[in-house]
Amino acid sequence: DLTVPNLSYRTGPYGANGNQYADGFNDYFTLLNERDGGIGGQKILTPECETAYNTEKGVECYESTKGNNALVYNPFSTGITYQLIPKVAADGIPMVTPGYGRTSAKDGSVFQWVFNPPANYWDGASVIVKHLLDVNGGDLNGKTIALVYHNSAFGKEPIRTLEELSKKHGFTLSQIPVDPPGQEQKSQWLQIRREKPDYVILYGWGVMNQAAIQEAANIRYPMENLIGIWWAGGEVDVEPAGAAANGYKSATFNGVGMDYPFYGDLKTHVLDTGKASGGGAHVGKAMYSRGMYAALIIAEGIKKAQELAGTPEITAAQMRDGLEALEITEARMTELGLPGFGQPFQLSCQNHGGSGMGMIQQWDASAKQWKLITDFIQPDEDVLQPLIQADAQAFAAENSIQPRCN
Amino acid sequence: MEQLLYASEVLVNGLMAGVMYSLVALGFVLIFKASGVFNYAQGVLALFAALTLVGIQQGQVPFAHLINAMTGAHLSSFGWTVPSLLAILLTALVMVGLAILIETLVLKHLVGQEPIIMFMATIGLAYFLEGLGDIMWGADVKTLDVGLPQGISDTAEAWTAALTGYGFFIDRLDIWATVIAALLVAALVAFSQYTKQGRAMRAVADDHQAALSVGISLRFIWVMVWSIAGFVALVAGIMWGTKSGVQFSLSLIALKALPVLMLGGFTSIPGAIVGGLIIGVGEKLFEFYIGPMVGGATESWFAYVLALIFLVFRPQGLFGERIIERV
Amino acid sequence: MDLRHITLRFGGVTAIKDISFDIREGEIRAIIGPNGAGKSSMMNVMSGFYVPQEGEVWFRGAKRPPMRPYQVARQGLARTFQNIALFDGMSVLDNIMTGRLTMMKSSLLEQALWWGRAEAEETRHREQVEKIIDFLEIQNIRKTPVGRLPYGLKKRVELARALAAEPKLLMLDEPMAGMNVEEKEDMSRFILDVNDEFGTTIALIEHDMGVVMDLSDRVVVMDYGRKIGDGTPDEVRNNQEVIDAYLGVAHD
Amino acid sequence: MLYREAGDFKTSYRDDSQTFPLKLDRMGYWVTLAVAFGVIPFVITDYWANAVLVPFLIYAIAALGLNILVGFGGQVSLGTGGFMAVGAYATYKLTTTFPEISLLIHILLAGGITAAVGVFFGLPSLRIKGFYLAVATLAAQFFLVWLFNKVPWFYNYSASGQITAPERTFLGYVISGPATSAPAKYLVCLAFAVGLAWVARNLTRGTAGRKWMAIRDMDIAAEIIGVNPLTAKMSAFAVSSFFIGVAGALLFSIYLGAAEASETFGINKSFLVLFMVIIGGLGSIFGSFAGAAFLVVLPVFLKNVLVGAFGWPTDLAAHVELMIVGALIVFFLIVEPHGLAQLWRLTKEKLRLWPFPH
Amino acid sequence: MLDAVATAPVTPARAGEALLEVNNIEVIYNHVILVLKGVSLSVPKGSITALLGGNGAGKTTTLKAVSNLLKSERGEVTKGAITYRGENVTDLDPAALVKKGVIQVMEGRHCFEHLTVEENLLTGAYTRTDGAAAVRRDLEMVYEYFPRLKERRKSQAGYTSGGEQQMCAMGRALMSRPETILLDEPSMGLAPQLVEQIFQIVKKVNEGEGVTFLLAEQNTNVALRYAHYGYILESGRVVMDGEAAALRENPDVKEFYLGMAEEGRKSFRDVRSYRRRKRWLA
Ligand SMILES: Nc1ncnc2c1ncn2[C@@H]1O[C@H](COP(=O)(O)OP(=O)(O)OP(=O)(O)O)[C@@H](O)[C@H]1O
Ligand SMILES: Nc1ncnc2c1ncn2[C@@H]1O[C@H](COP(=O)(O)OP(=O)(O)OP(=O)(O)O)[C@@H](O)[C@H]1O
Ligand SMILES: [Mg+2]
Ligand SMILES: [Mg+2]
Repeated sequence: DLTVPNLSYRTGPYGANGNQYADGFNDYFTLLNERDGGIGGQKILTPECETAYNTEKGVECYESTKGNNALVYNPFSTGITYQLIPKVAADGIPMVTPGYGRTSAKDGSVFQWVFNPPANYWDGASVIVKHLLDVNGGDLNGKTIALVYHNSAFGKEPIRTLEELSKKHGFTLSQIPVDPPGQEQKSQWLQIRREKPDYVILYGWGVMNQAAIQEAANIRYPMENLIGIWWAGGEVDVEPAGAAANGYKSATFNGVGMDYPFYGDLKTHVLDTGKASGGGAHVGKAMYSRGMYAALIIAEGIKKAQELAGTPEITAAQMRDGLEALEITEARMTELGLPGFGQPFQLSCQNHGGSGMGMIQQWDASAKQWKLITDFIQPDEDVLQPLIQADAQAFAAENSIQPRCN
Repeated sequence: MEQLLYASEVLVNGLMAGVMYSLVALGFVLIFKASGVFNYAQGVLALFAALTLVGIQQGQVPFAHLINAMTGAHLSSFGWTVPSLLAILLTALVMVGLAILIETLVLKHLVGQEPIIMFMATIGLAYFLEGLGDIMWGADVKTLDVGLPQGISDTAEAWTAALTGYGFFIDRLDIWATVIAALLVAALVAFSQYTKQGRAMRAVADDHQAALSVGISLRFIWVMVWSIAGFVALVAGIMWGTKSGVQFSLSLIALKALPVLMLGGFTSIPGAIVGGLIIGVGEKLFEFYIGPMVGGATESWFAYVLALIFLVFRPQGLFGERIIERV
Repeated sequence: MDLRHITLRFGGVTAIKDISFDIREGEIRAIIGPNGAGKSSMMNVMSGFYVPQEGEVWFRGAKRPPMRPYQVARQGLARTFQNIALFDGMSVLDNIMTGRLTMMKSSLLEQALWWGRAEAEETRHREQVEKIIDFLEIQNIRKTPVGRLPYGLKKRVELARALAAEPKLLMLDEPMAGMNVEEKEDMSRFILDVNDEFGTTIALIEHDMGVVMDLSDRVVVMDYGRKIGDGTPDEVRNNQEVIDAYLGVAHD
Repeated sequence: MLYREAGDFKTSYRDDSQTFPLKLDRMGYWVTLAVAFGVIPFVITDYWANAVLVPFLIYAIAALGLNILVGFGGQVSLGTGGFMAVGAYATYKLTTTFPEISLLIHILLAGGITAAVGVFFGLPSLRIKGFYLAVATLAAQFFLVWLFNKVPWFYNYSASGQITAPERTFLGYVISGPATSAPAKYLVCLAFAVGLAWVARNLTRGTAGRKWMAIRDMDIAAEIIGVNPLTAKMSAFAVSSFFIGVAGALLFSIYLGAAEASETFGINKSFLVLFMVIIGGLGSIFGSFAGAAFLVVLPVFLKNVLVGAFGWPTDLAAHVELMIVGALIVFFLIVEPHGLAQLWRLTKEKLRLWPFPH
Repeated sequence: MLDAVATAPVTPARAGEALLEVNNIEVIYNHVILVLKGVSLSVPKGSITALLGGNGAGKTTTLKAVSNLLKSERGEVTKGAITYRGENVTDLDPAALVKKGVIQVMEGRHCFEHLTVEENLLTGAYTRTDGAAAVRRDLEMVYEYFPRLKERRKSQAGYTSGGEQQMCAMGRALMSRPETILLDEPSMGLAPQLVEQIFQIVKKVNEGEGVTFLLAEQNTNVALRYAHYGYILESGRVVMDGEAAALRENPDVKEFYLGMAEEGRKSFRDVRSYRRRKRWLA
């Protein structure tokens, strides 16, 4: 058997999101175990450990699970990721952080053990700006964009990128921090009401999203001009505002809804047999889908690693090699029953981050559904790549890491 | 001129935000007045009340998750919805029941202990209720709708626009909050100053032993006060829950209420309101004028610093009872 | 100590109205008066806790500038309190040791490392304190937390704490309240011994007329903030105003 | 009558004021130390170090510090998280600016810096008392965290605002950074904890401790008998913050290896440490350790039992865990409001009397 | 125990049936400190019974055991029973006991600091149900007893002098129109005139309204002058009891509690540390 610890959080301020994500993650592996007998004949175990989104508990979870031949980690928290980056390097266990964590970990030559496919925070920012360019016929000159962000490592991530992009495209960027937890955002939204920015980008998490969307509705800010990062794109974020949230947009790096053949299998093998994590209450929700997608990436990585190692019983080091050789194609996604659900990407020793593409989804309040309104959008690598490199170099210098891959 | 108008808009909204803080602060004041206990669990009480309200309203099966996990059943909902008013009443009853439980299981055994011990006990209680609320009603974000309107008030906007040329933003929910807060405060002040029970409540806060010795039943007073505090928590929970959904973070609004309390005085009901207004206005104006210079998000600490400065001049808060120092 | 024209007001209440009297080196000076007369307030003025609105306090021939109470204590004034003000969480020994705080000189760092002056000083003062403990006959409760002691013993510990400071002027606020005769006798003896052996000047507030008349050299009588009598016990005892305001008819 | 004091006579005041007046206690103490230094380092695993012992020792230091302030000085503070952050960021700035100087010295210096900050935020305590002060110290908590979040200089302008502990060695052993071995982490923390506990003990049995306790028990009377409230309170804040600063420094540099102000040093830290102090016993050094042990070990233990042994879903387990911890806190307060230390003391008193009931 | 008891004239109060009876109780604080070692007493209806004894003898503890206030001090009655009107009240909660008509005035003037004097008095009437008018009447009565309180009625009790607080506590107890008052050291810290006055009031209330008193006192002199019967407590045991008048004549009581030597009252100046052994400890 292979062990993929699931460092989840189902309690605390972000428990509502963590719940869905963890269920998706578990269910995907349950399906593989039930339907295919695991991967390469090996069952995948996903022992859960509650972190409550708390870094210290995260470390405790990591320490308590790593002894049991843990193959790979997905801590689902930027804070915990930062804690674990040095630790996984020391212990030689890979860590996969899809859509969160440290952006510059994309540079595999420095971050040997960390992977963040298929997209990272900076990709997200760039994809959103690209979308705005599209909406505006390719021109954002003279426009103003406000960034409302969670005043933490996560929320501050896109600032550098957006500053670069504003130089490039000639829009004005105004930064509006919100301290977590962020139930009370009156001043921020009054400021927006006065300044009337053309667009507002939301890098929020937890209750901050719900409050922001409600406040935006309160000041009658046009919902379609409010665009969140993918972590501000769950049902839980929009539902409290009810009909007022109609038209709100967010980025996403995976498909939404249940219109995929995959769910048929899930129903027969997992839901109907009563093996669903958390009773199957969240199947098809945005965060559930994302947890499932994270599991998919890891599962594919395992498969690849088994191929390379020539044995189904792989080690963590072999897992890393598998991830570095991972390639997920359009065809493979179709094969998995999830056509178009995720973007095709290929990792390498150098590139631990994939293609970084994202789509834009929009909330339909009457149908209570997210609708995809764009195809995958390619982020602006010209802007991002140098930034990533600079940050990775700095990290390498600080920690005397010798870049590899050459 | 425009700056000034903006500033007054911020000011008005600050006042309103302050009222929302006060709603939470009131619960603290009541319990402090009655027992000298700083009830850390007040925020969680608000969360618990709001969760229960939503649960009752939407006909959720309590402990569904636990039962499902233990027995493999698939319970979730009774399939009915209860009208808002009835649901609020039922929730109030639940809060009374909770008060009785808290009294018999916790407070009764801690008569005469130092305030800090009681404070700790309320923290333990907060933990317990947090876990209980989650187990009972689930950890999801829930939508709370009891029919309170939300969003910009057109009348206020039109009216201010006609007057000044700039339409102010005033949230309808805030207007409601103000009205409700005013009623609550009036009722509570009357209760604590002019009724026998109110007097007994203050007596208990001063000296448990002496109160016992004149035949005041601590148990009754505590049940009563915790019930009222539970009701106030329910009101606060409704307001804040309507604003941003019912979920764990609701309990953290307690942190916004603390500076209000400090400034107004732990023992003063009107203080909770005045403190709220000052804090609301202060932090919004500070964020408006100074925030941009220092990078914003000053609201997390400004209220505390403001209250601290006030306290240095009046150690018992604006309206708090004077701290009697004699030898 | 010389108090000149002291007036003290609290909001609307005038607790002390233009009172002057002096305390001579080495005497026992009693202050008596009905409840609420302002005796304790007077003592608070002397120890610097209340600052009078008017009037001057002279100590050992010099006018006392405005001072915080702890500075007053360092001048050699020590006192006990009407509503016992012991440190409940500490043992009797520690309570008495606090009386000597003003004489402790070792620095925080020395204490942290229990090094240099810290340890020697501790032992030296401990010896002094043990003498006082022996003197007041409280050896057996040395290590008991004072919170648990009965009232009378607390009073005695309080006296010990004040004595430990080796004061020049010792002020006692109702040292015998809540004691029975036997204990009052003990207490009287302690007060007299302190006065005799160390030559300590004593200011005494007490309601037990027997004690006051027997012990004190001179008596001040206060009534609602005013001074209505001042003189030897005998003079005071026979002062009609004092009898009307305070003593009432004697029963014993 | 196994445990007794009869026959254990003291012939000097010096003997009488030692830490463990009873011989049996003294022996227990030396045995504990011997095991802690001589046995555990050889058997410790990563899990035990990282999940239990290292956090226990670090929190014990913080609890000691807070106990000095709350338990001895009577000043309730909820700024612990913020002060720990000062210790952590000070260490980070010092060790990245002067990498050639030993990290251990930096940690002590960080304690000193925290002491200064603590004194500054302690000044209001001269006017403000009780719960007002407690809430007022939250100003320090929130302001400091905001500051470390907002001013890039503190985190050396890193993109995410995180600070990461660089690798540092002591006597050739790596003591900080990802490559640190479990025994090294443990020993560094143990040495600090034991040393600081000794200092705390010295301070609290001497003049400084008496001043603090006098202020705690009755501040007015203390002032009247000659305690200068300014120096007494400020020294309590300084010493307490020093301890807490060191704890923060260790938490960051030895234990976690990376930190972010609002995440790692949030208000929950302040509450957690206060719990430890109260559950352990106000005004007790042993209590600080007991409280820290209780609150570090209990959740880990519960989790292992509920999830590991009973196989409950983690979310249920987490919720039940919250309920159990909450209920236990209340339960302990009811059984013995003066904490685990008092419980221990009472047990000893009973043992002394044993087999007689009174 | 002493023949003085047997020969003393029986006062009317003594003849009344026992209202309150304490039977061989033992009290332990904090699970370890044994304070009362089998105390028994009986308080007849309509009497004034004094509980005398030195510091730490256990007077306060006895009173608290009766009024059930021990629990909040971590003390408990581990043996024996307390009956009131023949009913066992050992485990009643204090409020219920007040409803039965037993109220305690605590030692050390526990007033509600932040309430005004008048509010303090009104809390005394908390358990009463006979209407606001009656309460007002009694308030006036209390003010009549203690005119000083009337002057200070609007000030917070925390700012009144020691004596004023004692009056306030007494007045508060009277406000509940009790049947029995447990009075703990009412004379402590009061001016002689006031002590006399308070005891006068005790007497008046006792005779006029038939209220029963159990009072703990250090001031043996006054106590025995007003009380009908007395118990002397030492180290948690009753060492002597008897009619007040008889106790006053007992040579030991005279010496140790009244401060009289054979030749009359001694001056405090002349007492020396010589101590005669108490006969009952022999
Ligand atoms: N801090 C204060 N604030 C307001 N009033 C005060 C204060 N201290 C004392 N008083 C008032 O001043 C008057 C004198 O009080 P003080 O305590 O000096 O009386 P006393 O002579 O000591 O009486 P007793 O013998 O009863 O102790 C009292 O009426 C009291 O209420
Ligand atoms: N809460 C307590 N915890 C422990 N011991 C106590 C407590 N209260 C009283 N005691 C002890 O019980 C004994 C009797 O005390 P009590 O107060 O009943 O005496 P008392 O006769 O009223 O004395 P006093 O005249 O001084 O008031 C004393 O030795 C005291 O130390
Ligand atoms: Mg006085
Ligand atoms: Mg007593």
